[in-house]
Amino acid sequence: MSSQALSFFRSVNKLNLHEYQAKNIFRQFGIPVPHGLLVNEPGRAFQAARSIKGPPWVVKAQVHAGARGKAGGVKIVNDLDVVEQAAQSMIGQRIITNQTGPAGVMVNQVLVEEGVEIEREFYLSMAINRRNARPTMIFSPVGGVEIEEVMLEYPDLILIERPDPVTGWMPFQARNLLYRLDPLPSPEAIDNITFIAAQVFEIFLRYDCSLIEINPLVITREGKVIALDVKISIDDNASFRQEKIFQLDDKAGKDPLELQAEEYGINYIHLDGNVGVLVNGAGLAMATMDIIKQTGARPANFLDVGGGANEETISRGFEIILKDRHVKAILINIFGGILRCDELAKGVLAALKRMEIHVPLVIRLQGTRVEEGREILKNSDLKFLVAKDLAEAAKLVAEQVS
Amino acid sequence: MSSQALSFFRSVNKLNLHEYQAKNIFRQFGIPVPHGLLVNEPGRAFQAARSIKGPPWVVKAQVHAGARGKAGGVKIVNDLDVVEQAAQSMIGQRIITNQTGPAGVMVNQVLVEEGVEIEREFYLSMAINRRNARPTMIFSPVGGVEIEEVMLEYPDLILIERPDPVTGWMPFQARNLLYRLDPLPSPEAIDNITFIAAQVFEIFLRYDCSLIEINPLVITREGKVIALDVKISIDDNASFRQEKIFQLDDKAGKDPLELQAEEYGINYIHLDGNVGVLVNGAGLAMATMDIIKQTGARPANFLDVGGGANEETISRGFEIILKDRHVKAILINIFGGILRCDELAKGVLAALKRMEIHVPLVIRLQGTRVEEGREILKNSDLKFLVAKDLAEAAKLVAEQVS
Amino acid sequence: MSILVDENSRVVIQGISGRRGSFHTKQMLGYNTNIAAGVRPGKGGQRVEGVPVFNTMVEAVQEEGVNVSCIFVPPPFAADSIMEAASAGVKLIICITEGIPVLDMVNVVSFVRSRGAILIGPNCPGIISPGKTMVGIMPRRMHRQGDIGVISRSGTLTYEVVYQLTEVGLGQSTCIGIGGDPIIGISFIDVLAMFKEDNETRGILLIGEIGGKEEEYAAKYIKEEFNKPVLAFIAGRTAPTNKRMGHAGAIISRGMGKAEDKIKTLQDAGITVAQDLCSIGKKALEVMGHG
Amino acid sequence: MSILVDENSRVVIQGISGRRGSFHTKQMLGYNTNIAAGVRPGKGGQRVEGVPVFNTMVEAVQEEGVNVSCIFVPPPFAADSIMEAASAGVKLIICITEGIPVLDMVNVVSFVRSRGAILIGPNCPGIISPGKTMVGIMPRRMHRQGDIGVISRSGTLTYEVVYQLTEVGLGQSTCIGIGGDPIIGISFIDVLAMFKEDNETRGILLIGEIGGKEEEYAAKYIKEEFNKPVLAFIAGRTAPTNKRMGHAGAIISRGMGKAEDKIKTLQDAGITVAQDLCSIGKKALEVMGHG
Repeated sequence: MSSQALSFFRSVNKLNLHEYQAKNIFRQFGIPVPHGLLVNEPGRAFQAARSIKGPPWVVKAQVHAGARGKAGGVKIVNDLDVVEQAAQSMIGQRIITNQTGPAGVMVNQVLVEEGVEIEREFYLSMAINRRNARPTMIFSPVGGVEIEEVMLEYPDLILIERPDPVTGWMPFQARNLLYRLDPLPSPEAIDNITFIAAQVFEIFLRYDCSLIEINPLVITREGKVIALDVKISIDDNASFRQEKIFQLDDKAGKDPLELQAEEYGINYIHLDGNVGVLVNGAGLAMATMDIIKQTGARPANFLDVGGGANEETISRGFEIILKDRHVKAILINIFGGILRCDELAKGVLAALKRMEIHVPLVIRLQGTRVEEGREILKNSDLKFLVAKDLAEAAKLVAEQVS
Repeated sequence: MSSQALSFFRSVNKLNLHEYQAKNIFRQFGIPVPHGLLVNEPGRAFQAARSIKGPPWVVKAQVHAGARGKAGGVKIVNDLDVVEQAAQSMIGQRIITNQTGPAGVMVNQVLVEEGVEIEREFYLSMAINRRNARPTMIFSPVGGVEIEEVMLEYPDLILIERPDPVTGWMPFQARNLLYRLDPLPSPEAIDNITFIAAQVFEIFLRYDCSLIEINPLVITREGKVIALDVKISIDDNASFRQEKIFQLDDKAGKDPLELQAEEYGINYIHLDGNVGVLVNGAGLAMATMDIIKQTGARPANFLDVGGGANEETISRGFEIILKDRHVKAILINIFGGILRCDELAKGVLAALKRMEIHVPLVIRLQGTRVEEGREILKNSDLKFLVAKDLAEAAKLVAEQVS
Repeated sequence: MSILVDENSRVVIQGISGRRGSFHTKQMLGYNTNIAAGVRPGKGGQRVEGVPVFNTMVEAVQEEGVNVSCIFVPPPFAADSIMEAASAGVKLIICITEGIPVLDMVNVVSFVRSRGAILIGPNCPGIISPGKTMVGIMPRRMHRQGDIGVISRSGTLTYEVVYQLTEVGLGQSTCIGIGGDPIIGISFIDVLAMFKEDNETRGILLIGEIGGKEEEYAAKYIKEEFNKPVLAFIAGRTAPTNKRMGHAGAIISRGMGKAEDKIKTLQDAGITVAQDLCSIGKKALEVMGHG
Repeated sequence: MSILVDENSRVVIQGISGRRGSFHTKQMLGYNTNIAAGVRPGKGGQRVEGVPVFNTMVEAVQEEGVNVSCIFVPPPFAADSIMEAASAGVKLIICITEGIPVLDMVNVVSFVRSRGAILIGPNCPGIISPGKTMVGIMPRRMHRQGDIGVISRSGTLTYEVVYQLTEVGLGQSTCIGIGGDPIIGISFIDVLAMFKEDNETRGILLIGEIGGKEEEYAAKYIKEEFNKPVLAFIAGRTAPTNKRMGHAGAIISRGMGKAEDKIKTLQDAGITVAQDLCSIGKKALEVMGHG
């Protein structure tokens, strides 16, 4: 056990569950969470609240956005008649936080929960430590605030225990975390949190989680231990063996272009720039975005057509980029490796013939059989600019949008 | 992977499941076993067989006795009308094998199963290797015979794989076992056995097994893989967390005196000798039995009243020993350690006062406060012989029964 | 000298507030064992038999610098306690508890080794270096300081043997019960190797029983690498097959683990095996001499 | 010299009969890589591109003495294949497969280490020692034998860099893609330590990207223990937070793993960081000299 800051908190690729979904899983594993009901129409919020202990009630927007509380996504209501109004203020609205991007995310559902009188708040999470290649439990006596702030300001209040690779999480590890609290919670509370820590590890393994976070984990005035807010992220790579949980994936809150790309199996991320980017390879795609930025333009997306790029994937990449009406020019940057430039050039041409491209297009080819590839491009009657190298490509595309 | 003989096959203390119980667990874990029905009256065997594919049918006595086949405990029946007769020949009868002791074990139930046409037979088991402190899978291309014989005569045909402590059983380990077969089974059969091996490991962990044995594991004429005979033993020490499976414990086949002792929480094993033995400590109890044998008498039991022996446990020990009508004399051998001899002497006297002991009794005390203990015994008006040391105790008790 | 424990052992009792824990704490204190701390989650700050109690092993190590642990925690929690001790940096762990599930011990043995700690037991009477310290549940009065090492899988049977040793004037350097379970932390060979290096141990009494192959491994080791006189005794020549004789590890299974096989292997390795427990003290005198 | 692989590497391809496996086997054979065997359960006895196929790694090791494995097995079975290779005694395992679950890799990394093997990847382009051998999916024609070592978390980005290196006349000793996943077998530091000992490597190109702290650890190591010139490049200065940029490991999460932080840490350690990918070849020439 040691207290380290900042070096362990790596999320990996992930499916984010909604709070209510995460809490359902917690219930199945016997971890107490507040009573609550999911509501997707403001008109049903009153009924929901009436069947739940209160006042107060808490209305919580079910969106993937950290710090939603500060953006109006969490409301505490003391009057039954105001519950609907609180739900109304969220459902159908966009919530914008520092984690959502400027467009924010649409709220389609709210969770109406019993309010809980909090005596003490803790933080408890499990994530993968990249460097140690091991799951790691983080516990802090400071709960209810963003853990990054605690890490920066009170690194001594970040306590760590790692389950042993052979034996997994052991109860003594929870005791090591909990018996450092001052004052000590009641024996029952310690037992309950010990149980919760063990169950968090079980859920982590069972569902291929990349993150489980309880913040805050509270002891109520009555002495009960409750997971008040819960986040669960699932490792995308495990989708082949976690089919059931991936059915929980809520498409509604996602960017429509990214959803489309997901369907096509293309790595696409929507950004707020004006130059569309189509690249083979993730590292090169990032580097290409960086180059565009350096020229004074802004990348409109990340798009990796992958190592096996062909006419089909390139067409689909174009299709998605072109649906973004902020795109004023497109840069294709292809480095021919195993996949040769001549093949790629043919793929690009075939794709262009099928599509109507209404913005300037700059193509840069390099690598295996680049001469043959350029020849093929040159001989086509389609309109685009061919750059001789990366620097020229960047310059050309910047000119198109300036 | 290596082939070793004789050094790994240690069972530990255990609850033995009946074949039909073990097969039910296999079914739950997706391992194919023959269709079968449990019958406890011969009259129901016909009905059972009629609802199962056949001929042939197999009628199998559900008793804990290795080599029951040789003792008439397994019958293959080709005629539906003979099934009842086969069941009749078992139910209510005692089966005596080299593993049951001379009294044999009573058959209360038989399993009526579909007969299977066997193409190939294998052996597959998982047990704890004491020396490595790890579960170990044993596989042999020779199935359907006693594995001890294979170990002695064809040690090269015993293949071993041990699951890694961190990762558990991996599919490649099953491939390492199976791709050494000559001729190779079909790809489907290999896949099926690979699956079965993984499930055996799962069951082993899930139910705190000390042994899972499939013998034989067969490939049928139609190419199906089936666990034809299955043994499962459960670690007694895990009973506190395996309550459900311990409810399967079939008391009916057990020695009534041992059952009584089990209820009292006394370690008692019924033997066929004439000198009852009551000792504190298992090692000393075994050594005391050995001494009795050396004097020419025969121990009637193993009985360890334990480190915390008191009047209560000593009384109950007497009670059980005296129920064995072959007992012609009793030797009490108590070594006072933490528990002092004077306390033990008082306990023995109190117990004797409550019981009617109709056979000669020899008491040997040694250890802490032995003088005080002997004094207490001497001053009582009860009838028994006090030996001054182990040698005299053995001599005295032998005289009583010669 | 002695092995594993001596006057410098600072002992912590895990499960100190239980019935057995507190009773044996008192016994050990009576032997002048240096019991520096006890651990029982939730009882931190209390005292048992005058010994300060902590909530965790980490605290006991930090506050009292304990370096030997003795465990009386019930079976469902014992594996956790052993790992807690190893994890807190204790390098010698003596687990008295009987009845720990075998699969727990599979994990424990791997865990303890990875932490560089030594585990004695479980299901053992502990260890005594007469005149110096006793960690476990051994009776206090029958041992006598001397130069015979005793290793055993058993409890009262060992007391019987030690009693006879003391009677014939053979004192003991260290007596260790390695435990009656099928999976235990320290083996006959491990202990023999330590006795080999211990200048004050002149000869060994090895007390085995049916089940497993520990005695056979020991026989090979003694023949090939051990240089001090050894007297062995094996209990269970009359034990039936397939029956657990009290100890979880004492079972003849599939024809293996029989007393006669062990005795023969030991004798084939040139080791004297006492046939008669009644006179094992005298036999030891024959094998070891008066010293 | 070169690190990890050379003319003596006897390579086995796990998953040789799959589409990617057989294609890249052909490519590697075209580079004169010594591909001694392939493995695909159920296809033992067949040949792929002339290479004999075995059912298990044990057989491939026994029959062909392979010492390097290259894995093209799909994600659900890849962890099993890596462990099979390590278990069969192969000491260098290069896993090309992308998409292995992180919890599988947690087990794999522990397993591989316990067997004393080195794992490169997963989700990596492999390794090439130009002129000697290539194990992976790197394009054949752009590399040139020389004395610059290249370490990267990326694929095509590395090809771009290598292309420019070759263009300016800087050949390569060994180029390694360590993989774009959050949990990988071999780290920047591991590879740097090998390059440090390699006499024929004069300088290093280190190509990082957003996510994790690999580059920060490398910066510390280079500052404290590395004695050859290093040019670094970090991709992803324009990457948004909380979005996975293609590679599973390329994600800025909770404000950590940003390109600017990595660049600053590298620069603070005295390492030159190329700002402009377009002219990274020339920059390398500046940092390394013509050699």
